[in-house]
Amino acid sequence: MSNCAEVVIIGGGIIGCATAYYLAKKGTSVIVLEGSDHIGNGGSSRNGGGVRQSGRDPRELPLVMYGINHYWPTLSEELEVDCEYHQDGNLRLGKTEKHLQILQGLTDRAVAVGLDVRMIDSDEVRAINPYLSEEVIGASWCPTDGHANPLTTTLGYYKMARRLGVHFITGEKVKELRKIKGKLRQVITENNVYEGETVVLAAGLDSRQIAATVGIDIPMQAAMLEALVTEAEPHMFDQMLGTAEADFYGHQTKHGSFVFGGSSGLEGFTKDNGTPVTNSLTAPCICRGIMKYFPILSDAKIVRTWAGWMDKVVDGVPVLGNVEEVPGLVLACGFTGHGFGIAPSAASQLAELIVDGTTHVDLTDLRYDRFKAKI
Amino acid sequence: MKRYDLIIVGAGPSGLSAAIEAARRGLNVVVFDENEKPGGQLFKQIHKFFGSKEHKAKIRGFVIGEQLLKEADEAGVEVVLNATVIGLYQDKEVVVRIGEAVHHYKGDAVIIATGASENMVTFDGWTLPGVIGAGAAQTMMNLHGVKPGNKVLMLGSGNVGLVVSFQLLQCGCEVVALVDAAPKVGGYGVHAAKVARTGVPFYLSHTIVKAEGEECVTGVTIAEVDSHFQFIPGTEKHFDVDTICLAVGLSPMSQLLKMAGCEMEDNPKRGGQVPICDEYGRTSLPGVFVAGDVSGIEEASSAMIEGRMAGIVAAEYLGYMEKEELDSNLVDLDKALDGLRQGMFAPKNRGKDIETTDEGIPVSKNLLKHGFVADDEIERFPGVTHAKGIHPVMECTQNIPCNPCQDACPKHCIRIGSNITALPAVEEGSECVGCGMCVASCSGQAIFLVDETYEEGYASITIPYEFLPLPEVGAKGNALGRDGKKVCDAEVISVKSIPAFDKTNLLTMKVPTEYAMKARFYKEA
Amino acid sequence: MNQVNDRSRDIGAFVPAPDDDMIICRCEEITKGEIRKAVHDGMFTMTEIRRYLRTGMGLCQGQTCAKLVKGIVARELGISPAELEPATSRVPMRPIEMHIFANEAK
Amino acid sequence: MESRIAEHPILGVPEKGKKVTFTYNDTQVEGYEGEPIAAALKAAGLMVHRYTKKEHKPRGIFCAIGRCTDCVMVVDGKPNIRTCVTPLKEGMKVQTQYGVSDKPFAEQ
Repeated sequence: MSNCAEVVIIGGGIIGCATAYYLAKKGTSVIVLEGSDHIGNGGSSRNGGGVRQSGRDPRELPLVMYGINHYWPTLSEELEVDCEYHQDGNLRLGKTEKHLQILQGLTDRAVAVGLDVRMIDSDEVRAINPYLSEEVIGASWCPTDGHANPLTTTLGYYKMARRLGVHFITGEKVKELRKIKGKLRQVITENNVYEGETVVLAAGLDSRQIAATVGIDIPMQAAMLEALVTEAEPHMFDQMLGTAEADFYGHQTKHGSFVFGGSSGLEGFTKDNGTPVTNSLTAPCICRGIMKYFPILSDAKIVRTWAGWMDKVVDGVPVLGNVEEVPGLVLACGFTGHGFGIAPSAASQLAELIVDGTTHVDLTDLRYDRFKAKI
Repeated sequence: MKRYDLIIVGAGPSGLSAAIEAARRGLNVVVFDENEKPGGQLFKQIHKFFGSKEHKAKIRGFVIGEQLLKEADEAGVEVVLNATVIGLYQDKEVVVRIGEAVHHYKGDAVIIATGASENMVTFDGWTLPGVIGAGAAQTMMNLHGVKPGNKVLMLGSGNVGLVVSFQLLQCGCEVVALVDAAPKVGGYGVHAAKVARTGVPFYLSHTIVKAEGEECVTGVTIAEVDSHFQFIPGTEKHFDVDTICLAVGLSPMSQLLKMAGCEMEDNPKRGGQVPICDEYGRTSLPGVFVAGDVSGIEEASSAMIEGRMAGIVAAEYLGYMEKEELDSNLVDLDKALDGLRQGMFAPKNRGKDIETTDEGIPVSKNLLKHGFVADDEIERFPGVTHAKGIHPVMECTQNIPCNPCQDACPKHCIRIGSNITALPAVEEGSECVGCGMCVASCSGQAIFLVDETYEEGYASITIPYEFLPLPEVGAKGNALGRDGKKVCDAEVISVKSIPAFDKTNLLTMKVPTEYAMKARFYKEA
Repeated sequence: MNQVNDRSRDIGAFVPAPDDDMIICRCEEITKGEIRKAVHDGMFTMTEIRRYLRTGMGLCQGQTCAKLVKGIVARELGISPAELEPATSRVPMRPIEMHIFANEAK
Repeated sequence: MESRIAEHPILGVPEKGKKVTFTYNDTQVEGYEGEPIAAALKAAGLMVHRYTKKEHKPRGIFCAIGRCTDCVMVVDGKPNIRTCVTPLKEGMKVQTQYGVSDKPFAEQ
């Protein structure tokens, strides 16, 4: 196998796999290097499956809306796998007046950029989801949001990209990027050197360290997120859920199980022992959070809990696109814990950027050169 | 957070043994077990154990379980039952579900003694109700007093398959066949022989083609396999059964260790995914130890010694014992463990073809193929001799670590010697008084008392008999050969049940003299 | 590079087998054929198979089928089962009701 | 055929709790308090605990020690109860589980 391709992608998560897929569809040769032994082993397989527009920063909203209009509805057929995409709306729940204020703020910002989202009262909330507790007094409602299965979607992109001839190599940790005659060209791993006209850096949290080898610093840090899943339950509802308090989020899957993520408040300071491991205090806390909203689930059995690192950027939106100082480098990282829903459009736009030089959605606000001091 | 010196996960033979040793050295020890009853699998083991005195040989498994519990109690061990360890987190934090709450505990040391889980095989219909694990059969009959089925086919001729088949017979089930894809019986020959002589046919180089039935098992088809384990067309055999029992090996239940970040390896010799550890159970995580099947599949006897080792190693780790004391303690335990790991079935011999015993005697091919030693093979073993009057006949034909018979005879008629795996031989010049202690003490039920001159034209044969109903003196029935087939008529002339025999009844039958070395079981006509 | 890391490695074409409809993962009812096909779709590790098909993600968390799945995947890849790392074990070891998990003893 | 062991040659007469009655779907079944639900069902000759979600195939006791979860049923209205490790109580309502429900598939 050749170590050269038109594009070398660092990172075999959903961003790397999907970018590889869209590039290969355009006839571009691609090598994907994944540091771990498994495809999609970072946030791609650890997130809550939200395909959301509501609650997002206006800078990334056009990109995710583009994906929801152009990619998600047909993704299962395209990837020949059940992505379990449901577009049945997102409820962001509030229990106090303060919550409702937070939700109102988010709603106002989204409406300003053209998203169909509105505040609803407790009766309307329960009309949409009759299982919610009496504590819920209102919510924001975005009917075009939804959720999907991150595992099958990520691996579906991988499968199709591989089928189109993309070379994937796992267990290949990138140590260094190297410019040749002023242009980024080489990707150096423990035992190999790969070469490409373009290098896409989609390595999640590891991106910062890798970019640093060509003098680029992406202001992001790790934060731990934890999630859990229940046994299968009879079908109850199809909406994606979140809360103003951000104490849990999640949905019921096609399988019948409930996937919920949440927080104990300790995750920003979790001990980093090299692997994302769960904290013994978090899952119980998530359970308590869920039960406040869904007392009906108190007998549902938890079968699995897990943790994942999120690549949290200082301003909360991803870093996408070219980097002027390093020709040949394309950044695709810093998704800050909400990269799954936006992945299809982000990846397709990067593929357009690399092959055509232009994109359907303007990525200017997401470029690396946006970071500035506050005054 | 509540902290213990030592938290042990699993109250089976290794976990309890570890707890006892550690608590005796002054450690504050707690043992968590998810089951309602402690003892792990010991309480389902109703046969007498192999080994020597130090391994608690000739004591039945459930009795050993009771002894361990008593010792643990006396040593001050806290055993918490119905306590499911749901996770082993960083910093040796153990989270346990007890009742309606989860509890967080930390241990300065942790011993994982979670044992093993059963392997499974797939065949058409393997998900039907009525297809069960051998462990399930043991649980139902020996713990809950419910027969697992009426007509049972056993798949697997390892010790578990053989022992459970015998237990099925003991609780009144019919075992229609014992089947194994391997060409040779995998477990101890003595276990196979006691099953075969009751009339259970062995089908080696056979496996299950399909389980039949719509709602539950109503039958099974087996067929012969070639050396690549492919079915040979035309060799199918059908049995009407309501239960298919699977005994196809065990895998270490090591998930907690992997979860905690222990270095693991896939080691087929140890039965699967095991922690990388030293001979005393020290894993790659400081203060986390393992003992018993979780670190490699063996027997309960070795699990108990491994547990004791891990217990004292943990004691030394926490400063409750000096290094010198530890080393001297380990010498005896090393020796005891080494004793169990000798002989034909030693871990080092797994997968090897052994043609002769240590004594240079060709092994019985028939035993390996059909589960019993053929009449023309038996005489070559040292335990099988002819003598005037009553004398023991020891049909122990493989080198296994076991010697209770040597100590059982008050007249010292039986000699094994210092090598625990040597075949038992009759001590020349000794005189058998026919007390039957050797018959009752033999964990393999391989010793018989034979008197070829019992009566004119008749011999008497005393056999171990652990079935109900117990035949009455004077009953007339059939004498079965080692193959379980009728060899002649027999009359019961004595049935002895004394406490010293520990529920192994001694049934003596009278058969025509020419069958003295052939008849080995009694069945009502 | 170990044998599983090169995802372009030639493992031949998928050949249907008579026992492809045999259930392997009892909890999630995943068949042997589905597992074999997934390997040909590029799922070369136990973790990927699990995430793609849900084998071992049911109530028993793979306690029954893990070894069986491993054997099938290894055979399809033409490698020894020992080369395949099992999927990560996760808390809780046994299913636990939400209200109990939520109830931490003081 | 009676599948309770009246007397065992090694273990003697099984120790049992008091006799209780519970319902299995619509029928009254007897068992002993404290024994696993699965043991009582087995003793009564009842083999099928549930029908699977995808293929609607029957399942029953498999491991009997709470690991394989094949024996789950709807007990007192709660689905996915491991009957092999759940002690029987007087008046328990034990129902066949269809997928994750007590309703037969046709009614789901």
